[in-house]
Amino acid sequence: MEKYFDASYIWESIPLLIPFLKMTFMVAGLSVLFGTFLGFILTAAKIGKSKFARKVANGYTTILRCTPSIVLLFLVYYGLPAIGDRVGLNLNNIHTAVFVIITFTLQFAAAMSEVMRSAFQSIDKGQFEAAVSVGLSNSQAYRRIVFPQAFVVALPNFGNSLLAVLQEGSLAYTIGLIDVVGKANLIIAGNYNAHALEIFLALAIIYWILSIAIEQFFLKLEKVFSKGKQGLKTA
Amino acid sequence: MLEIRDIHKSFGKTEILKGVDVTIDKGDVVVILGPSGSGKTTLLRCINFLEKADQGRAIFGDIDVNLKTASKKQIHQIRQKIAFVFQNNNLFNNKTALENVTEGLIIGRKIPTAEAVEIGKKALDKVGLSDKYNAYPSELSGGQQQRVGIARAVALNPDIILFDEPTSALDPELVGEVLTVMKNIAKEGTTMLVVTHEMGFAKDVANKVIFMDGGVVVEEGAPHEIFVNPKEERTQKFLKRVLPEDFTYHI
Amino acid sequence: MLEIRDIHKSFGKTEILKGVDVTIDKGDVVVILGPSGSGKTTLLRCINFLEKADQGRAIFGDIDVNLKTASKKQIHQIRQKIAFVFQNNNLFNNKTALENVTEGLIIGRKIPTAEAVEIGKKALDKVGLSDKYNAYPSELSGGQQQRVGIARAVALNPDIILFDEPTSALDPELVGEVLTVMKNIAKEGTTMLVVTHEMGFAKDVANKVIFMDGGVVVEEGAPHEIFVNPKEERTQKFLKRVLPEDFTYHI
Amino acid sequence: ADGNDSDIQKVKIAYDQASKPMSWLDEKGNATGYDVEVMKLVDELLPQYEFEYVGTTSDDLLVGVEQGKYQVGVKNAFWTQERTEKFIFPKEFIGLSSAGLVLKKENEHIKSLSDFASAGFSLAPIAANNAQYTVIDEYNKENPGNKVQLKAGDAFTVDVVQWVNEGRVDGGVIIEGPFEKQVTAEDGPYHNLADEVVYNEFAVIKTWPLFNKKEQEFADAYDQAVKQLKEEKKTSELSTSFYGRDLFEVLDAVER
Amino acid sequence: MSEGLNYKFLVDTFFIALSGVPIALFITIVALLFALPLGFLLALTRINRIPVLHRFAQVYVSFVRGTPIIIQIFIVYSSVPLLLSSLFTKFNIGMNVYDVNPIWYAFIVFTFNTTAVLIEVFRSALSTVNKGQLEAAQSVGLTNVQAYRRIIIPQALVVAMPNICTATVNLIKATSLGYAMSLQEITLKAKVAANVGYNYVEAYIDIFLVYLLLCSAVEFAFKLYEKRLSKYKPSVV
Ligand SMILES: Nc1ncnc2c1ncn2[C@@H]1O[C@H](COP(=O)(O)OP(=O)(O)OP(=O)(O)O)[C@@H](O)[C@H]1O
Ligand SMILES: Nc1ncnc2c1ncn2[C@@H]1O[C@H](COP(=O)(O)OP(=O)(O)OP(=O)(O)O)[C@@H](O)[C@H]1O
Ligand SMILES: [Mg+2]
Ligand SMILES: [Mg+2]
Repeated sequence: MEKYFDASYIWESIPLLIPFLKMTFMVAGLSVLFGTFLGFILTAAKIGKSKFARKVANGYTTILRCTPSIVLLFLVYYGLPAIGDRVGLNLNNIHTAVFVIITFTLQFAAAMSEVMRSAFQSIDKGQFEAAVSVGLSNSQAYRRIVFPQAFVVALPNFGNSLLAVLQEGSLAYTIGLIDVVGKANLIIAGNYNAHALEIFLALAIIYWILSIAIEQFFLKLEKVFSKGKQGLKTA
Repeated sequence: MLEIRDIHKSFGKTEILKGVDVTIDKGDVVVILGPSGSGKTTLLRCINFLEKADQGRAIFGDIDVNLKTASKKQIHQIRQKIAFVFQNNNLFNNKTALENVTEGLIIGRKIPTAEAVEIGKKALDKVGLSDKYNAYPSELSGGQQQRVGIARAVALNPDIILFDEPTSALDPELVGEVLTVMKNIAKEGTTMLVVTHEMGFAKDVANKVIFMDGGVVVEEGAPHEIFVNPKEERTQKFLKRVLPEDFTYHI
Repeated sequence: MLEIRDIHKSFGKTEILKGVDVTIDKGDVVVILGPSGSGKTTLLRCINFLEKADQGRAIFGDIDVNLKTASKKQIHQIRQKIAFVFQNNNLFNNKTALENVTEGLIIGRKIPTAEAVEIGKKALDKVGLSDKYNAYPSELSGGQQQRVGIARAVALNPDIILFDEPTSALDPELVGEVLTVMKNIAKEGTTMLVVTHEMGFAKDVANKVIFMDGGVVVEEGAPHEIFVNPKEERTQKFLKRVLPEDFTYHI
Repeated sequence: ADGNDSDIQKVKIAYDQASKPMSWLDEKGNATGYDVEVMKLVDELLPQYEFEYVGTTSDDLLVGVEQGKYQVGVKNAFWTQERTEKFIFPKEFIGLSSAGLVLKKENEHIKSLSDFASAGFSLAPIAANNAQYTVIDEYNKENPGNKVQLKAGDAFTVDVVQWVNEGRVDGGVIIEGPFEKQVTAEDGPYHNLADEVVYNEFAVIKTWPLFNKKEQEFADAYDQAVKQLKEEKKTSELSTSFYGRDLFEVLDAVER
Repeated sequence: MSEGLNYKFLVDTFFIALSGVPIALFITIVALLFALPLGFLLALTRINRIPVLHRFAQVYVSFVRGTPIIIQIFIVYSSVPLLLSSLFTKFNIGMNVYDVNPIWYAFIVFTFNTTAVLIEVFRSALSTVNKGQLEAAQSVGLTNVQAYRRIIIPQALVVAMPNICTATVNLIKATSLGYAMSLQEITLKAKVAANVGYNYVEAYIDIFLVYLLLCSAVEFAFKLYEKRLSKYKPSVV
């Protein structure tokens, strides 16, 4: 074991890896941003009156849920330009990151639409009724009473999905986008594939710290926003 | 002041309201009694457009609306005149007691915040919650919550307040405090339409009792008429069941 | 038959039960009254070991256990003799009415299924639910649910049944049906310890009323003594508050 | 390229960014490696083209070149029949690769794939899109009676030298260059294993740049440039500097 | 792509990819088999705050959820054999660690991973079951174990079902990373087939289709089962 394992590789690689978190964050951040927006539209379709829109939104969710991210990434990365080709658009010069962001936006939106739908539906209908009964318009009632409460319910799941995107973003390396996982791969390649375990441990440490930080952040956020909500105790 | 005419409402294939008329004059306290499922809640909700009736008219001073086809504007107009106190109070969980009361004033009525806060505080004072302005619903007892719900309705200074079993979700001991608040409001001349099982309240405060069953008004009249001398067999049976045998028990 | 001696119980730093003694003889129907928070529920739960008391003894015929240090076996032994009817009935949601009743017999007592089913059906018949054997709790009305809860307790043929406000979660109309069932069971000679706010029940059925406040027994005696002539000021005040002003109202 | 008129054509050269020393993205973020450096020299000789180097994985490189995302890909690619259907192989190869087996010292006597196969040894998994996989696969097809146990796997989880030394597998296919830098070199990460594992070459193989099917013209231009570089011994210099050995010396013995 | 899709290859490879389904399912089932009870027990330790175990479960969940699964695969795949073999040498166990089929590593990784997910699923599901249910069971004379088995678990399971379904679907998808351990599953099979003629695009379409079919079938099965389990609930969505 000692022959192969050299902990110094862990500590030396961490500072090399950290700058590449920027790319990880950029991809995750934009995907979350756009994904939330698209997810919102899907949610609206799911709880709206149009049966057709609901079917489409549900179908979309099922398909995306059932597709491994790497497969989706390849379908987007090669599929979009191929489609573009047909209609005479050259999409080959678009930056790789765009395809990655599109992929994770599509995926995040599917997850988000479920998170938001269930959060929305967990808010008692009486809250809305009480709001309109004191003279608020429908949109005021949603904006001021229903959404703020649904937001708190959605927060923990939102946090989970965010962690998932951060991790899945690592697949972007397969199409040449270098984020923190990509950098780890390059370091390993730079060592001629030696000491990969140590580099991956370094990566695991970074991810772990990151996810704990995000978890804590979301707990805080939840606390701040859940004023007035009964502190639920777990059994 | 408010006249409801021939209101019909079905859920799916079952007709819940089969043509109900209600007339309420200014200052009236009308109590609606009736067995579970008779359509009392549905009636109240239709009046406030929380459910859309299938047929019926509401005449409210110079406003005369069709309950089925009312426009958004009409609905808004009517809702401005009517306040609703829910069985389980439905306080806004994300707002303090005071914010609960002022929300409708500031956002719905566009009253300046300072003024709204003053109105809100007065309303809370009236229901004995001067020390709970900043408490969230989860920090209040059931009785206190229901009192905030009443204050929220009162603060809107509506022409009429609808109460849907405002005490039935409360512990027996808390019922008293809410009933007392309601009595005080009634004494001030507020027009009220109250669904309740509290016979004491009906007797003491109401000037009219309506007994509903199976989606129609079976009998209506002054409380002593209904309680002491119900004409309809259904009313007699119901009262017998609701009033405990020992309602007359002396202490 | 059951004697509870000097029971103490604290939650955190607040002492909820400060030395309570209760004696129940065979066939007794004992009603416990008291304001909210006085420790009534806690007392019942300690007797059934749903909470562990900090101190106290339970003497049950020839069993004499320390409520704090009782062994698993002793707890099991006591629970076999005591049945509990919860305020919100706590029926097993995933079992039918009949399964709810037989669960304790078949699994807890190892009674053969056929026999248990027979006992269960009889118990359900007794509370007037012969037609609801296979209904799930969600398919039953509140009053029916509570009756299943009582049948579940009765079927165990316990030495004593503890009731914790069995009617307070019910609609006023449903209260009657449950009280009637309880009265019938009492008439059959079942020993009962009942926490309730139903004064009528206390007066008609109980042969002993205990008034608790602040974690101690303030006063106890026959119902007419307590209701008509309460000695302690606290008792008087409480009764005044709980009994509606118009408790004496004649119909 | 240093041309200055507007006819300059921009081309994208994809390279496998993680296969040092053939091609890789160095710590400073620059593309380098034998294949890349040759392409840089080619660029200098072709004023009408301007090269842009795009680092990626070999999965992406293959699909990307085929699709036209990239005009050329270099990844120490071997020639295979199937590949000629998807890519243009120019006339001139780009370099040479010594492919061999990594073995434990005690198995030094295994000199060829057939020795390896008859010994019944296990082989480290090879990524399915790696031409090494095809080479072994072809050997197996030609020698159905004496097959090497071939398993597809993923490059980045397989550290061949370590696996062999651990005993996880009996042998692995490796290119000489990486082995040199890993084990033989004084500062190699596995220099401590220098006495425990050996590298036995079983073939020197030509490596090729892969051109997109539409890039015949570009491929022809490349041919001319490379031919000149070979004549000038520039490729031999690069071979020595990246692989520690001028593989062009054994060119005559190369079969594929 | 320039020449359009190779439809023959598309069809042939579809069946090749399909032949990877059994192994993907096998791993999924084994992982679930271990992870379900393990996750449940660890969830109990968290709910009841059992001193050491509850901390352990917490750290465990945070690590597994916090790091990409491919890294976990790598760590297990490269370090477990090393640790084992040094243990074996130490205790003179004459067994070759490397004869072990990589599927065992897949079992380990995916069981670990799924357990962490299920701990959280069960924790939230159990907290939705009213405490009164346990008390009522105790009061009719059931032991704790009996109460859990007959009353609590059946109810918690219904609540947990949708999330278990999600976890299962994610698990199936994650087995596609098994290629890193040379597992002959769907993705690897399709990619090896693609390698022959470099038909990667077609292969990815096939992989997509196979997962889509497999996962929607699993989803459907779960929905059916959920319906059956929740027969006591007033309305099934
Ligand atoms: N949204 C709905 N969909 C279908 N049926 C409904 C709906 N709301 C009410 N009902 C049915 O309409 C009938 C009348 O209900 P309603 O709530 O008006 O009765 P109620 O007189 O208020 O009874 P309670 O005293 O129990 O509150 C009931 O049978 C109920 O099941
Ligand atoms: N698990 C607990 N933890 C902390 N405090 C508790 C707990 N259970 C009960 N209490 C407190 O103990 C006191 C007595 O509660 P208990 O439920 O016994 O009162 P009660 O007499 O049954 O009241 P009620 O009539 O409202 O049911 C209350 O102040 C309550 O807040
Ligand atoms: Mg109602
Ligand atoms: Mg209590």
